[in-house]
Amino acid sequence: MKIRDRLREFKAGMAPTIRESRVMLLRIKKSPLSILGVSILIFFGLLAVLAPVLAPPPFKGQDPWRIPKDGWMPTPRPPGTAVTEPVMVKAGYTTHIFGTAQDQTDIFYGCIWGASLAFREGFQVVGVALIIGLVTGCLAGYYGGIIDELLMRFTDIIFAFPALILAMALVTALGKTLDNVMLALILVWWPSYTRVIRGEILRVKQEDYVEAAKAVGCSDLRVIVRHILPNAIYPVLIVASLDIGAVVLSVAALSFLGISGVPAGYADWGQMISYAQAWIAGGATLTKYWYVFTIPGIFIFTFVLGWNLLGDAFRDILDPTIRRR
Amino acid sequence: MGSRAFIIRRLLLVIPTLIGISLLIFSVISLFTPAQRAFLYVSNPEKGVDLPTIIKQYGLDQPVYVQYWIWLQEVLRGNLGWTKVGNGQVMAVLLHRLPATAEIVLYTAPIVVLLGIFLGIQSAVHRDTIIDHATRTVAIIGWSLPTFWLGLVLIAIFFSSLGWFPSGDRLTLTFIEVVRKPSFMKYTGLNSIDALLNGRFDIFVDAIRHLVLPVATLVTIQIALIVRVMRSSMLEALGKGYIITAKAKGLSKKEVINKHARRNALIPAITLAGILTASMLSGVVITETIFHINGIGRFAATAAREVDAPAVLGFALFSCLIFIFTNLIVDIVYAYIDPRIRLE
Amino acid sequence: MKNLLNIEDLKVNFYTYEGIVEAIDGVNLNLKEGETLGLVGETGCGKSVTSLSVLVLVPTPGKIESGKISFEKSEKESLNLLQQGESALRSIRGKDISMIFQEPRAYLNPVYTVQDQISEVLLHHSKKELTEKALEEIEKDLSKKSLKHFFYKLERKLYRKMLEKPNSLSLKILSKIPIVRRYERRLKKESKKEVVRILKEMKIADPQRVAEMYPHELSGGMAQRVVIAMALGCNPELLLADEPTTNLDVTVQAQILELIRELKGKFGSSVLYVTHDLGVVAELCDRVAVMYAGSVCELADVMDLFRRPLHPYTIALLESIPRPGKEFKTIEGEVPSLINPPKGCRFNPRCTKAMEICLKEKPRMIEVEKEHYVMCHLH
Amino acid sequence: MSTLIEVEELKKYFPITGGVFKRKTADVRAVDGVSIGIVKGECFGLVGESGCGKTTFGKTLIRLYKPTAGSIYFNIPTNVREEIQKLRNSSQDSSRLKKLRKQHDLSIFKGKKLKRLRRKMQIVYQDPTTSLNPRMLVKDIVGEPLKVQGLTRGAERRKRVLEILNKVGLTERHLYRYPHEFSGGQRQRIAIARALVVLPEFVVLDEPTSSVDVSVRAQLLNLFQDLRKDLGLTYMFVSHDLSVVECISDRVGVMYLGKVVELAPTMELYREPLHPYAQALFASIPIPDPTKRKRRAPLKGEVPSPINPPRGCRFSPRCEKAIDICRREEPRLIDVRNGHFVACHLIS
Repeated sequence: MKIRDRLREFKAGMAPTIRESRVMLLRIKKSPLSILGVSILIFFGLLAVLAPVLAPPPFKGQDPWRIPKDGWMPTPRPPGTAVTEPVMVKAGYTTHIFGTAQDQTDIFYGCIWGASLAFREGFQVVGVALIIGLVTGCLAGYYGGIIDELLMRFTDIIFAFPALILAMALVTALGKTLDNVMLALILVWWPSYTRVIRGEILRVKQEDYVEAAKAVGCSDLRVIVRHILPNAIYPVLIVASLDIGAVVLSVAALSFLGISGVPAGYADWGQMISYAQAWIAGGATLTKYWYVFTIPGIFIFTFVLGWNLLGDAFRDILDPTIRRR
Repeated sequence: MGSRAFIIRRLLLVIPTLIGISLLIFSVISLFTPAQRAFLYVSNPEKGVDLPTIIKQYGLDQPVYVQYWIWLQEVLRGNLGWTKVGNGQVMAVLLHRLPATAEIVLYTAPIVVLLGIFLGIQSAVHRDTIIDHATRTVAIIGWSLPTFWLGLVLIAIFFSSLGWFPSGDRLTLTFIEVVRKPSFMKYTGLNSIDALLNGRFDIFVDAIRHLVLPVATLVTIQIALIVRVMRSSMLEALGKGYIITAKAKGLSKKEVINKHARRNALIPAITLAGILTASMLSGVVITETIFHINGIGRFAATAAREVDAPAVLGFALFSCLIFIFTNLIVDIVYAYIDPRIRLE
Repeated sequence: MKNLLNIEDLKVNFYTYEGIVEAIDGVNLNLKEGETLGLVGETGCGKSVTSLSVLVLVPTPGKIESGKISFEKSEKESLNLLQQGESALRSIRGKDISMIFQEPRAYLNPVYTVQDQISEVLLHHSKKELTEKALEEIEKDLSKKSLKHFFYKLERKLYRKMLEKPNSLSLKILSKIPIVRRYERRLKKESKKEVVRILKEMKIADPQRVAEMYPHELSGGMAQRVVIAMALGCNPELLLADEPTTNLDVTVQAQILELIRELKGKFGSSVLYVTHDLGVVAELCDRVAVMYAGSVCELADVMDLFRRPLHPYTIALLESIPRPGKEFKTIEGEVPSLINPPKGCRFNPRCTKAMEICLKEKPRMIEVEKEHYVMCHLH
Repeated sequence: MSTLIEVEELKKYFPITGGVFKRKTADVRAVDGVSIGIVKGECFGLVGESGCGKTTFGKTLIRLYKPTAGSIYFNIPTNVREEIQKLRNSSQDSSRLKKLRKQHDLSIFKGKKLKRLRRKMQIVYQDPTTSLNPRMLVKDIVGEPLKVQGLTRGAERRKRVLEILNKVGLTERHLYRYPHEFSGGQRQRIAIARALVVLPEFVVLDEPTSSVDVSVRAQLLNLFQDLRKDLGLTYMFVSHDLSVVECISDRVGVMYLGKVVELAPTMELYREPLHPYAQALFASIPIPDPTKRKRRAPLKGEVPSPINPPRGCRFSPRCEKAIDICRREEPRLIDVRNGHFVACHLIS
């Protein structure tokens, strides 16, 4: 085939995809919550990508997630305080926009760099868990029998543990590092995907088009990849998008409990709030020191909210039974 | 399958699950250092910890399956090891601290379940109206909030700024003294209930005042899920044919919703209620830590920070058992509510 | 004969994501007392929506835009159903007009027994009759010597009150109190007797046992009998049957059709029978209304319609019935989308006799011959 | 007239699990010993009520299900068939029989052989909305059999796809569309194209017209007739719609509870059904002619469960003419009149 023909073929092949996406976009447009969700995530995506520009690390060659400190005073200072540390001034900082936390760590810097850390945590945990879940879910759902029974009993066992508690136990055993926290969360999380995918596959498997595919001689692999998965994957993706928020919350919770493995003074939203605890429990009113925990809290909250809104909106959009005005 | 066979099958399934859980916990154990592991078998370190003796006695130098067997026997005997953090036997410490946690769950669970079901139904019935949007927005916000942050914010507002509620502990100091006295009968270990039984209304009020913030925190976080499930199952039920039948019979909207839709929609919500107890234990860990309540959750959190293996594992095992037990009850209830399951 | 039901210019729209579906666009039809009117048409022509409109139960996102549905409730009383309040409608639904459906099992509530569901209608619409019967029973018990004499007297008092002031506050309160509530048992017992009696009328072999069953334990044919029992429980004037035999097997269908025919005679109800099966229409109905794309295009006596159809669509529909030895005659094209329906007569794109005016103007329903109405520019 | 498919004592049971350990407790005897032959080029109609096993039989025939017992021979030379028959009757030299069966009996085919078989036998499903993958383009749906079977590639494949689409009344502009963009009738045409693109010899039509409306149904039936002539196909038309079957089939079999109770040329069967069940079934069809309205006593009771079919003749509990032997002994399907088979004690 000539390249020109191929191009034409490609164009024709893309047309329906574009058509479908247009319908999707139209529906997204009609749901204000999903627009909000998408904008929040775009905002955080930009923060993560533009972090080196928005908050350039003052010390070259150092870990950029380590929050720069401005002096050694223990008490936090409110937003708008002038920067005194020469290295930071040199890097272009004039004021602490969000103030400083205890030990003079800059809150603004921590919040900005926290975004990329949150994305990393969410994507890594959910991504790996999703892959494991896909493979096991396909095996269990498509072949059934003893594999299915064993896998389901295993997921039962994992489900019997409250997620955070099992993750806690695993991190305690593995050692407190961020990688171990993520590993523990993956171990805790994948069975839920196995379950969802299995259920979806069991549903799709009964459809006539799957049998029709077998009737023309498709191999099992082809049946799964071409016929079952494309029709089974969407509910799983919705769950996954909701879970990215949940993962970030879990890591933050572990951070808060002091078992996250994130080094002290790191740009981790959960840890920033955790350290702020002392300034509230100590009897400080909301008007004093509010910035220490409120600002990182709002960052975590909005980030998670973004994913939840997205997942929720997609659930409505993709659900063909829900057709509304 | 008759309902009897269903329940027997459900009971029998508990056995492999329990074995699996023990295996899983044991494999987590083998991740620990030998010294940490040894503490799993200690029942009182004050008598002196002699590592070589323990290793010998509990076969820690033996093959894995022997170790597992010995460990399992110890667990079945109720010996979960010694905790440095709690300074006692894990089992004893857990039981001692359980009432504090139970008290939180006692007030949280009914509110979450009943309010969640109510809001879910309202949201579905008034679909796409302001009630629906408001409920869903509040639920999704609640779900996106970090538990610990919400707790801190509530403390900052209601304790630090307004001074309405205490920031932590279970009782005011003076009352703790009262409660400790032998004249104060401890029936349940739950302060609020014991206070009522002892006729001390002031202590009851105080205990409730201490519970408001932790319970509010947990409810806000947990309610979202049940609202969401109830809403969607209610919407599903409302779209079913039998709803049209009910309307065609001439029943009022209230009767249609309360009698025909709700009962069907409740079935998935009941399942969820069981699962919620499990996630509530996760929430309890954080809530207790924030509000300084000496329940099993805070104990576990401290233990995890201090790498106190027996305590963490004991707590994990404990919460597992609670989960299995509640789920079993839920399943049995379920088998009686849904006539279809009895015949499957 | 008198009209029992008269539908005039009914319009129903569905507001969907894709746009406004003009599902029903000017339906005109009348149903005479005591007759069976067949409403035939293909999928999506609006025949089910028409029958739901009669009960004013069009599901969301549908909305009745305009029109008039008048129902002769009694000799003197003629109601426009679309202008009735909710409570007035509720007293009509299930009592004067009731409905049976295509998937009987989906239209029965899975968590209640057959008896619960049938007695619900009875308790709702004929509580008075049941209370009277219960009172008779109490009197019978009173005449016998018994230790419970005192309780029976109390019961009698309560039931008399139920007859006189069924909505009094004290009764409402009593019916909420757990143990006191037991006095309602006798009422329930009466309703159960009634349920068994009705089930027997449906030719169910073992009505006692069936009354205790849950819907999922019933076969399709049995479930349909239960639904019919529920519909006929209060002797309605009008029975709306929305494809009640479509998913049943032919032999079961024959049983149900026979049952409907027989019960119609016994209960004296009129029937609006919605179906796509011309065979069933020919077997069962006195008159037929043919629907296409949201409006009735022809309405006539069943003999007339099959012998001399006038509307091009009816002609084509009758010709497309497979007959052995002949080639299948087809109607070219497909049923149009109702989001942007064709202008003028909605059948014009598929009509072989379409004229210019058909593209521009929607034809009106006219009486071409006596009792033979057609909506076509040709006539 | 030569036989294309010969089915012998075909059985398909589906296990039911239950009890505490989810052990197999019983079988649903969907197809329970069916022996028929299908003639090359004919349209064989199979009618019966839901749950009688007609769809299962069709799907087992083309090996979508693995038969529990029985043999299926597809287009084998006459001498081989005769040899098999002889060997079976003589009940000796079983190794030779085994070898022959392995070679020709497609009820025990596996792997590659089964895959090759898929080119010869195809199926069209009842409801095209569920039988077409909603996330595949028409081009891929129709092209897939060619791809999977490794028959053609590239431009050649496109040409074949277009050819077959034209045959079923679709055009090039439909290639790049998803199934949901079509109407019900057009979707069924896509499904037909998918089945026919590999140029099979035998097609099972599983209620292909029951999900479409009357006006579209006639279009599809005409299409089936044309395609049969054009491509020299053999059909098995499974349906519960007796009037459609009457118009399209050459011979018709009536199934009841997993068994064929009567089998005859269409005209003969519809004129004079012999089996009591067939009689009741045909009498139940509403005739679309109000002048022929008649009152009749419908068949009593309901179809018994295929898990535990009645002893003897399966129709005996509902049969008004049943005699003693009917309840004891299962009647065999016998040729009573030159190709008119009936399984009833009263007839034979």
